[in-house]
Amino acid sequence: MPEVIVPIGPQHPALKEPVNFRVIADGEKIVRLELDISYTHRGIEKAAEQRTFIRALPLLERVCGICSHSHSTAFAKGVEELMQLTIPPRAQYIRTIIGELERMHSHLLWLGVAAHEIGFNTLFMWTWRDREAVQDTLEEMSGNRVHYGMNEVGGVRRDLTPSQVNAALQRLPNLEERITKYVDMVQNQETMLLRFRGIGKLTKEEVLKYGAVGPTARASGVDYDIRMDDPYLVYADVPWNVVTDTSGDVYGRTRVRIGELAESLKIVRSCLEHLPEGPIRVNPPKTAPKGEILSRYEAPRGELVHFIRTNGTDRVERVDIRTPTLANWTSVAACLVNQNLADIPVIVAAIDPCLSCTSRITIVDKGDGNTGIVTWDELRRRSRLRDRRQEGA
Amino acid sequence: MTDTPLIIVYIFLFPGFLFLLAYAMLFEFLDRRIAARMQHRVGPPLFQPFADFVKMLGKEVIDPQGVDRPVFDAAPVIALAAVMTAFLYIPVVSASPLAFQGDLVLVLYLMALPTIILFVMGWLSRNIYSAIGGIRTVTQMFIYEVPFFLALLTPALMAGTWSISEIVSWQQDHLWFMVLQPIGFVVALIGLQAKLERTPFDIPEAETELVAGPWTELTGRRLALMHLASDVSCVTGCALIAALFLGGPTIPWTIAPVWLGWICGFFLFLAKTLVVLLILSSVKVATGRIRIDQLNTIGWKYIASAALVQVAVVLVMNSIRVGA
Amino acid sequence: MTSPLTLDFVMETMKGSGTAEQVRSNRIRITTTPKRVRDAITTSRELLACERLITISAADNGRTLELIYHLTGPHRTVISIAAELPRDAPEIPTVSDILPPAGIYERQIHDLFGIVFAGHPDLKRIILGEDWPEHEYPLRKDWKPGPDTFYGGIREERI
Amino acid sequence: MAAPAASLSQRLVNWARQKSPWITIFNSGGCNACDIEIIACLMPRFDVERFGILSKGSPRHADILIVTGPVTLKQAPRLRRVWEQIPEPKYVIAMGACGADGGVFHGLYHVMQRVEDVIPVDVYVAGCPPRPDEIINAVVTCLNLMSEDAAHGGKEWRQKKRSEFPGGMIPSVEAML
Repeated sequence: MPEVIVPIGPQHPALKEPVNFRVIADGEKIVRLELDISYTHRGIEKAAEQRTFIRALPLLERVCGICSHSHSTAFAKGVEELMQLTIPPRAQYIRTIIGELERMHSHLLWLGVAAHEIGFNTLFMWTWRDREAVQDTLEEMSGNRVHYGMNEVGGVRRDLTPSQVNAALQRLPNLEERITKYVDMVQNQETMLLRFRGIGKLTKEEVLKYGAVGPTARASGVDYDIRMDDPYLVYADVPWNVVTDTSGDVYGRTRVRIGELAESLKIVRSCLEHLPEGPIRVNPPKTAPKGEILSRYEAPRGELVHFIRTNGTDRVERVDIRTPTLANWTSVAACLVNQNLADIPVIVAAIDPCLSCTSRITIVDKGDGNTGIVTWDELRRRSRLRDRRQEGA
Repeated sequence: MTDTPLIIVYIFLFPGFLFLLAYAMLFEFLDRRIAARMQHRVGPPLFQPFADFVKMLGKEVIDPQGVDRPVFDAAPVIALAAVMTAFLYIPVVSASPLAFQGDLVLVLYLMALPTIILFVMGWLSRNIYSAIGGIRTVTQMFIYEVPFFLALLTPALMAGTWSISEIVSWQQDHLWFMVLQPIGFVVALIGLQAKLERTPFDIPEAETELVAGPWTELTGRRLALMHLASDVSCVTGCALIAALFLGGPTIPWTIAPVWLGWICGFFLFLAKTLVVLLILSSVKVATGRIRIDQLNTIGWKYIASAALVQVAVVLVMNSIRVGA
Repeated sequence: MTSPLTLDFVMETMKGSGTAEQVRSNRIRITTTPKRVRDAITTSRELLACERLITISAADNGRTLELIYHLTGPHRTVISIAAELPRDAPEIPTVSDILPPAGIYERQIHDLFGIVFAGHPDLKRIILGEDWPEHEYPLRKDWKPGPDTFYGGIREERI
Repeated sequence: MAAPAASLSQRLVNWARQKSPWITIFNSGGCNACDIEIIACLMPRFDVERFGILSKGSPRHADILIVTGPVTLKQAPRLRRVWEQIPEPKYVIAMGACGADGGVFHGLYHVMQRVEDVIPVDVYVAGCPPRPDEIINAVVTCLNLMSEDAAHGGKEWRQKKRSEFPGGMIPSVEAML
């Protein structure tokens, strides 16, 4: 079967966002993959440099639709630290609540899309139906289903009234029961196991070598979680633990994400119950002193990093956003070689790509995953080498 | 029932084409409604398949560059014609007047035609997605066709005739084949699910990998006819399995006026085909899609061997009965 | 190695490649020259068990272009290795062979800042459109977009 | 402009077009919030399948193209190609603030603000992102437009009407009133 070049995307039903795969497949086996993702590059960093802090937040929130609160919290947290400004505890609790609710709706969304990738539409419908409960809570608290606009340099813009708090608390038990249902459904649903187990396997060393982050890394036993490593907001004094798995394939990532779903629910419940009284924002100084900081935040997809540099004016001199999906693309390319054509959407969906975050890179995958065009037969030799190694191992 | 005007009415009007088209659209409505209700949704209204069909007819027909139009136009019509004629040999009211020895083989052949035509459409439309979709259609066909045929021919073996109507009448005074040959019944259901390319086996039309498989380049009336052909083949398949395994439209005790017997037979036929559809739809909702190589291993390892076991059992039972 | 690194331990192991300072509880910043960045990273990978590259951030402070490599490991301390490059011919050896994800970040920085990474296997156009003019590096301070586009500030004439 | 007496078959086709509008989503570089809201329309709570709306993968099968996000420079040619692939009675909905004039990304160096510059747009939806019920309302408005155009025989009368207004700034959906 001669090599067939299959262009998938940028307009493709499997990918909710524009990414272009040029897959060179030998029959059903993938030999080579070129990934071009920069369709959603809009030049946000240049625009952020021209805007004051107040106006930069709405822009930075719209880097990505699903993890919008992550971006605005990472930015606000970084600028506040540069200004040596501590925000009131109530504001920190509210930010954590919204952040964890966003993680819940993002993981439920992912679980549905992953099931849709393998054609299992029932789970797609069920998970998104439960996600609506989380969306209602978010809409009550912040007024918008997606871009919440809760953050501001110096605190939070809207307070949580007691009625909102116990309305949210009433929805949690039903969600909890649904999550336990999904846990056992993923474990013994025959076709899901067939399509998820053993696909896109990453060992612990490969994860560290390719720099994978978030649930993708935690599924192979690497326990990097910024909320535990570099605790910010109230994660230090709320009881929760990092969810890891050892199987390292798409099945492991599914279990990690559902585990994190349950953890987030626990965090939200304890935050809602111990919401301290007090003001919700502090008036920030007009300008930020000269300095730079690496503000790290655990977004639903992994470790989000904002490198913020200020130069004493009321604007930011430089914002360098490195999104979690950008770090995951190398590991995707590495574990896609020698897989089946039918597995591309499942493996790509496994890292839960948020392309509007990434909008960065094209990588040409080779056998061992570092970038660069390589001659055709050298690639063949590498993949055969890799097969022999796998047989040997 | 042999004089020609009645036969013409039989072919074109009642259990023939007009009824078949209406029943096919009802089937698609029921299928989508059952799937929606199981997914906690409301599902489309009754006239939805008809509205889709008419809208697709009204759309502009786009020919991909470099495709030869006549074949691309003729293929859906052939597929639809093949499957509709197959329905004529399946007893609907009672024994079908057109029955002859060997109409079971003819029906199986006509049912296989749309899959091949889908491959031809995929290959013709010069689009990488449809080409790969077409190849997958044919590879899937090789996998499920053998067990499907075996499962459907074992009732003929036991009943000793090759005509569907006679198998149905044989079942009247014996047990149903679903009871006599349970393995054959299950294998036939799996085969039909694969032939109709429904979810556990809708690999060629995998919406998430290849855009729409062989269906990608179909627009306008071609899409309408091909969509109708797949609906009609769903009806024909369900009716075939209902006839062969669930005893078809006959009642054990005879009712005095003949036309009352026909009406009861007709309702029995409706009930049994709807039962088969219910089974297929619930399987479609409850499973995800499996990969083509997994289907290959499952298909040949389990389904084909199950069919062979069934044939062996039937041969043994035949020899005992013939011997005793 | 899971206890956070202390400043003097890092100073002692990295004494060859520049000055280190404690920016925050678990952040240590080392400023070196572009030539010594590569071996600073290799020593930190072996001796300080920094197994993971968080990111490479680039900034233009008007005078020079700065590159900061952020690394971390099981000790959960972030080691940032900074280097300054001249504006006219920014050139630095690549680290994508030691750290595979670096290949991605370097190609992005090359596109937006024009920093050439010597030895990078494939420094192709990455994030800008195919029809973006060559040698136009949008994120540099001296780059201004076309007259008709203003990017987000309040339009001057509409104050 | 009295509508010509539509023949029975024309009325049937118009009825069918009203009852089964199939949509396809094209993300022209947005922040994928609008895409998620469109998919939320297909889900059990909003469930557009009861109106006959299906989301089709291939542009060949679709009637309504929903464009989300500001058109980035790289996505513009592809948006144009997808629009041309859709068979004739086709309509375009530009989603959210980004579709109207680039939204919060107005003026960024890698963005062509208006969807209008690339393909003719029929319905605009306000909101960032618009709520699912606003999206359903947009599709219904599109259906009203469809019946309007069927009554006047094709879309030309609307373009002509738009050019009669000075500055061409009539609300593109006065049929909705």
